[in-house]
Amino acid sequence: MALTEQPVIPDAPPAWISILKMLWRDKFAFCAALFLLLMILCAVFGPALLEGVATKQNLRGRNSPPFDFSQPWVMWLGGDALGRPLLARIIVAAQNTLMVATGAVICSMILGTTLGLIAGYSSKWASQVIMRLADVIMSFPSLLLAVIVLYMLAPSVGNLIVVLAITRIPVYLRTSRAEVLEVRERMFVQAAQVMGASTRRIVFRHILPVVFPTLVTIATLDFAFVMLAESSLSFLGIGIQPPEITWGLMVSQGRPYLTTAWWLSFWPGLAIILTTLSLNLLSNWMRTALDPVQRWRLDTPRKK
Amino acid sequence: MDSTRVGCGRHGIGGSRGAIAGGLKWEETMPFKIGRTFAALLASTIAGQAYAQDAVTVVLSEELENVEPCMAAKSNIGRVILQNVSETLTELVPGEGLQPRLATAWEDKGNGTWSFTLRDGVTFSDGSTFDAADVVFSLERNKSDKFVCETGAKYYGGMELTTNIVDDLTVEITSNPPQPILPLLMSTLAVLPSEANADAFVDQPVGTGPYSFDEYARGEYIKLSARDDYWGEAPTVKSATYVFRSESAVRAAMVAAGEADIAPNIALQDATNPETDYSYPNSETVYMRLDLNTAPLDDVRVRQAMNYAVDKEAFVGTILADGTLLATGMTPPSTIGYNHDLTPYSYDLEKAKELLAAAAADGVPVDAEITVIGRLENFANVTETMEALTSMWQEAGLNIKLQMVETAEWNEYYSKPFAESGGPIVVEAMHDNANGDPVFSMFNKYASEGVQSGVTDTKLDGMIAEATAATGDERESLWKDTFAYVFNDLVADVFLWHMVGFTRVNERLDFEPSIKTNSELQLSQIKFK
Amino acid sequence: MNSFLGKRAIASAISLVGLIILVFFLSRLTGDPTDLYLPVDASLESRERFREINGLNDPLYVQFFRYMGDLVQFDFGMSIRRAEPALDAVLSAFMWTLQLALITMSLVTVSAIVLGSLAAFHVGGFFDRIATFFSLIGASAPDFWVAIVAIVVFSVTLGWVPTSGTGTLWHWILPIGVLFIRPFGLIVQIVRGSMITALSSAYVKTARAKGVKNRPIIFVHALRNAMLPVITVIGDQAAALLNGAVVVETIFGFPGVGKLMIDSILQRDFTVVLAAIFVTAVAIFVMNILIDILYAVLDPRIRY
Amino acid sequence: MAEHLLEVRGLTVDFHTARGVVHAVRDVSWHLDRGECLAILGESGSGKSVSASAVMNLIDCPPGEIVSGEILFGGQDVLKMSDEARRQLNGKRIAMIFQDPLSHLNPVYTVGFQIEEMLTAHDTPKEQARARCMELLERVGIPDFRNKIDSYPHQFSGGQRQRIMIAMALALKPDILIADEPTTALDVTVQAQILALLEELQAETGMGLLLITHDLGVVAEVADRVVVMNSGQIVEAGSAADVYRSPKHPYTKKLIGAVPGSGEMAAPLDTGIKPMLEINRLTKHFGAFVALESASLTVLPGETVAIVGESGSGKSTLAKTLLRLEDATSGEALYQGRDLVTIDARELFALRREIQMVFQDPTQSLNPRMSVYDIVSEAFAIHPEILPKARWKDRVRGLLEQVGLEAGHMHRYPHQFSGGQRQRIAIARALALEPKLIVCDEAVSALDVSVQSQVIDLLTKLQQEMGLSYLFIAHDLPLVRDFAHRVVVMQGGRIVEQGPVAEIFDNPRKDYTRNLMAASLDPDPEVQAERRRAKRRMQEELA
Repeated sequence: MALTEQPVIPDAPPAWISILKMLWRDKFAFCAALFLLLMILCAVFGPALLEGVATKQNLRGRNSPPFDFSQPWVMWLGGDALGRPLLARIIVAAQNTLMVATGAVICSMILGTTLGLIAGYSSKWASQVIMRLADVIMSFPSLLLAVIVLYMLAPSVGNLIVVLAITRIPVYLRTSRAEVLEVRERMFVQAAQVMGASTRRIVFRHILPVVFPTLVTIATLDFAFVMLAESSLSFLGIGIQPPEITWGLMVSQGRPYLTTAWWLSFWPGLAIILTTLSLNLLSNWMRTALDPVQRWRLDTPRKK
Repeated sequence: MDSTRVGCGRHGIGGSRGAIAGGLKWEETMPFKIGRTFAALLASTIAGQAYAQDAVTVVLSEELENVEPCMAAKSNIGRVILQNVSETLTELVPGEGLQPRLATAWEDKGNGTWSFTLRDGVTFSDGSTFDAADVVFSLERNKSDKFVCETGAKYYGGMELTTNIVDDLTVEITSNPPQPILPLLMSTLAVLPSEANADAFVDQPVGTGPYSFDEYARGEYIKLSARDDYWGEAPTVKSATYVFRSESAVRAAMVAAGEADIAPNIALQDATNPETDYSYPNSETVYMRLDLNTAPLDDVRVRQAMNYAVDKEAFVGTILADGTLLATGMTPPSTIGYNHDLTPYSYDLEKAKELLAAAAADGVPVDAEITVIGRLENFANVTETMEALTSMWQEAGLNIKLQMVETAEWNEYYSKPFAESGGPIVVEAMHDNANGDPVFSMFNKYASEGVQSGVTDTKLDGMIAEATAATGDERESLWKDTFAYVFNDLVADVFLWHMVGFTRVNERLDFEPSIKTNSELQLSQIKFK
Repeated sequence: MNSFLGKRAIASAISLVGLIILVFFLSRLTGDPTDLYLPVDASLESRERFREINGLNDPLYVQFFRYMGDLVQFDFGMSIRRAEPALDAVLSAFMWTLQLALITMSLVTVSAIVLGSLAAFHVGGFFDRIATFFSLIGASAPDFWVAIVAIVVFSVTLGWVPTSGTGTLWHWILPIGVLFIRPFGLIVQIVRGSMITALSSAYVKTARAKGVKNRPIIFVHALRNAMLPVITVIGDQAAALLNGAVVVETIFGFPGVGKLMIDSILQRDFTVVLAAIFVTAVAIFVMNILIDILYAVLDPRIRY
Repeated sequence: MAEHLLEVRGLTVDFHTARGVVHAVRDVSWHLDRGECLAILGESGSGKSVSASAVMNLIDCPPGEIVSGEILFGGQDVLKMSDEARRQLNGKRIAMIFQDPLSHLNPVYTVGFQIEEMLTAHDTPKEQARARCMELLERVGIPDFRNKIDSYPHQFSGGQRQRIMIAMALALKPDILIADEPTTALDVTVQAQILALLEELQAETGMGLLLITHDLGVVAEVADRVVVMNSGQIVEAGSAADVYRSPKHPYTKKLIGAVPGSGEMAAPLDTGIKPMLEINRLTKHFGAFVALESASLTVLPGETVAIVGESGSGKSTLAKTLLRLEDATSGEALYQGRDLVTIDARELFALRREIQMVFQDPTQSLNPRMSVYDIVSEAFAIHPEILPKARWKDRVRGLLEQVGLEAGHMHRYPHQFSGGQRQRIAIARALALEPKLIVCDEAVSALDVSVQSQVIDLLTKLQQEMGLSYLFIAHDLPLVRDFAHRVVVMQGGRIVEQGPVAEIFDNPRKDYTRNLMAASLDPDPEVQAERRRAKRRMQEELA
């Protein structure tokens, strides 16, 4: 009854349960999440368990075809050009691959968001400097950056993260700045100002939490992008170098054999595709789940 | 026009643009039904390109940075220019030795002076006549200080050449110190007309060869066409187009699809069709250069162990092509002085371990980290090769770290002054000597002063100097001794393989690639079936 | 409007100068080109002479001021590798890339908008799921891998199109097709998201109350409103193409600026690298300004 | 039984929401005849718009679903028609206008295009459409319509935009016009004009008018019959006068009782007290635009000063300048002797405790990502001298109880509360700082009538308990009449008149104030009818 005011809506179940429920509603996203979980497990435990197997070469048994189930299970996806088991290598490579992508995404997100918040909520002058910086980074070819960093330092996972992180900064910078410009005009920010809240408090307590979901959505997409960028660098020969392995490097190394031994680049390629696809699906789901206007699509059983 | 044989006629990048352009004809010959309307739409804009019977297309792995004849010692430039556009005085023919080309005869006058008799009635493609002045001009131009010429640097460094024009068709060349293989060196000198720009690279080379240089559309193609007024036999191939694709799979596919006729340098795994794919020793030798001045590589037992630990046989027929030879020296077997008595180190892991243990017992730091520098894209499968080698050495108990680097960085390690790294360094390298004489290799690789030498050994310096100055059988036996000394006594390197190259040739051509295909590709030798 | 353009031009010029300075010094950190140009056997004297001829012996700041002095007169210097003016080399390559990018982005824009709009209109339906899934797969695959598979399938096996190169329009099909996939997948998603918002807006409700047919509701009422975020992404993707169709250009032997750039970077042909970055950066800045103008054209509320 | 123009029978619509299925309307029946005006009256969430949306085929499926019922138009059940057939009805036979015309007009097309589209979508040739569009714009009273036809919606004022919506809706002379809250968010004077226009046009065309509103005044002004809805059900129906005079259902009774403007007016406070706030010639310019010009007023301790005026009159600018959300161009605002306009940041920070603000829309003024506890206790985090951290929880609990919320709900988030409850949270937040003066910027405007009165009661109670002063910014005159001690009337950035509430309401001296009074609607249909007769007489006399 409106006159007595509507009763308070009951407490929602704990956040993680409702998230799981929403995830279950979107079967694509659910499978994607499962797959990603599996990949994370591979990344965490793979190298410790399979490092030795994955580097054991057998030149005379190179390029052995997949689906030969008489072999040990690590050979079920076939062997690579040095006769090393592909399945084991994919599992081991998950660590580097995910580490590069996660590292790059997190670094660029933190740096870009910080710069974006400053640009959006400080003097015009600082904002101009930061935006020009973003322009410069954006038009700075990532290839050159890769060559510079990898020439001066070694082509290690850490340095690759640096290269990829720098190139992705502008994405977060521009997004967070645009969002800040919008959010800072909202009334709850004014309300905080009226209470005497400091700039730092307003930025970190009021603006950042509102901007954050958008950034996380972008980060998910970017994760996929960074993985592909990493593989492109490997293709051009300026990415990570053996004996380190990533999926991108495996695809790149298997590429000469596409016509004769397709499995060399197919399986790691599939791993990349499935992972990025999962991330994209999850990001789509998140966009819906985080949007109060669209969320009902995940809350209710589908009618048709 | 012959579209049936090649299968896919309309894509041909054959030299002459077909006279019958226009949509109707094009649509009729279109063998596949991919949307007639689309075809009709495109038809008006596509110039009908068709195979000309006497035109060939060659697909190269890298673009030419320039088309300067004096840079023709670089294999990618030489393959297009040498003996097609620009000719040399002499020519080294595989299996036949040094043959006349622009010079018909040569004679040693003693004291380092050689007299060359030039061919009469030769004209350049710009119409001017070839004479002794052109030879002198070309030689002088190579030493210009306005630009740096590869030929000059590669073959004439360290000696002074003076010339004397006897008459229009006779020229004397004197070298100081005397150079017994001067006629062989002349097989690398591309002759330009004396009217050419003496101070800068030419972008429209003019030569005496059977083809004139028509056009270089950067990034797209180079076109050559046969000259009517060539002094020699008129070639069968009337025109040639060179295109550039960096992917071996694409190059192979182009020949398979009929878009190209010759694809030199395809990778082992792309050479799947015995009908079209020719393998041949390509004069490249792969070796690991050891740094003899840094522990533990300064101990001969460690170097021997590194040799014993590598199962070289295992690579052949797997990562590397069948027919790849195990190497015992820096130059391919066709070179004079090649020492056939040397046998490659066998694969003996136990022996390697023993040698290391013995060295360790004497206080050699065998467990120091050794950095192996590999050069990316050096040859097909180089990365796999390096990975495999690394793990073999690791198995022997050496502490090896592999680092694959791009060419610019690799150079820092390979050529003096060597990059400071603190630790022992092993550099993977591939050396090409198709010129038949070890002199082109030995000084730089082994003399104390050599730019890529990891060795400082006075005895070896003396042997190299002696062999360089000798002639005939003496030269051959001196080189033989030198090879043996490097291989057995010094164990200066880990010699790996003399490589095999693959070239895919369209079945319509009557052409067999040879050891020289790597650095030159004479269109006039190509015939049609 | 004019003052806006002026401000943007000045900001772009500042970024450009910053970019040139940064690239100039950073690229010199990647080593000396001498060894790359001279044969491995070249003597120390000839190396010295090469450095002398190309001005590599001067202190870096002298080289820099000399370069900037020339640049003011629009002289980008000579390419060491190609023995021609660096700007000529870049411009001819850039024209190829520009055409490639223009054609690809036009196709992407039209098809992604149609598909994304229809998916948004049938949101949650079968068509939407299929369109989303496949566009995401497209956006998830490493492009060099797709390129080689495409050559193997469409050129070698089926013989429909030429493998690579330039010449006829047929030669453009594969490179464009491969370049098409990733931006298409991404933009379909953006269009879809943006259109879902637009289609649930109040003015679309008005249009439905007016009895406007579905097609004009989607493509007249909702689309124009949904275009702003889409244009931003299209701009980003076009910039990415201008800057880095490297992989596709390399595989298909397409003489574009991306391939020129990577070759020049690996060959340390600094003048060409700088000229290439200059030209692409100018192109990107011009495009960004055009996009801002397009905003104003599409949305009359935006005035500068 | 005679056939009605439009009849809704037993309509039930379910909505699928985040928290399960909600019955938006249950078993709703009403009818509309030619030439009459039916009003559907209800508060937010009552489901008053749902049946109209069902008529127009505007219910998205999902989330909405028509479970049962029929909608008869000209004897035919439209729910059984094809989509195409229903599309042809829309606009041509049944047209609709909405609240908030700015968002309901497509921002990127000219109004001309949008009006013409109504015609072309129903097969009128383009040339004729343009001419008819001109006619319509002229008819609804758009000045300079020949040029304005190619302007965009944002280039018009709110009232003009609603006129454009009306022009569009009437383009094809429909049989029925559905007006969904057509005058909400418009100034009272503009509201009167729009309602008059609707009445005129109805008389002209003889169409049936279905008016959906929450405003009893609007019902009194235009409706012949009224249907009262609550929680998705019709609780009462009848002629407008009967329902107002003798409401049967308790809900209707409460609704009518909650309408402000009939209570006793407050007596002015003793003027001998020293004012706590003294504003002198406060001025704010935005470039060339004069938002506030030379405003002077005082506030006594424990006093409620209302600032009224139409949109753009500068009342919000006054509040923002006072709270230093905007910097004043000139003038002073002395709070207990200290000038708020010029004090430095440190002093301002201290003064923040004394002057607080409650904003118009609690949905926007509460950070959606903070819990109620976080929102309220933030005051202590910013001003740690108020309270040690250990006692925050107790204090938040106390504050929530003080504003009539359950203390146990402090860990919930704003979206879990209703609009009125959210405004209570905002008030609790303001109280946390223990202020002396609270600026209420349209603090109850967005709330339903019944909720409005509760919040006002709360504010009154707090004033009595704590001796608070209010600067109460509002556009709703009856509300002000019941609540304020003194009233300040603003127009175009200037104060035109101020004085004790009784003086202003009983004896306005300025035309502007009088017009404002005249335009505000009385909930009693008979009073409104009388006023209209009086107005007509005046016009006749003038003519």
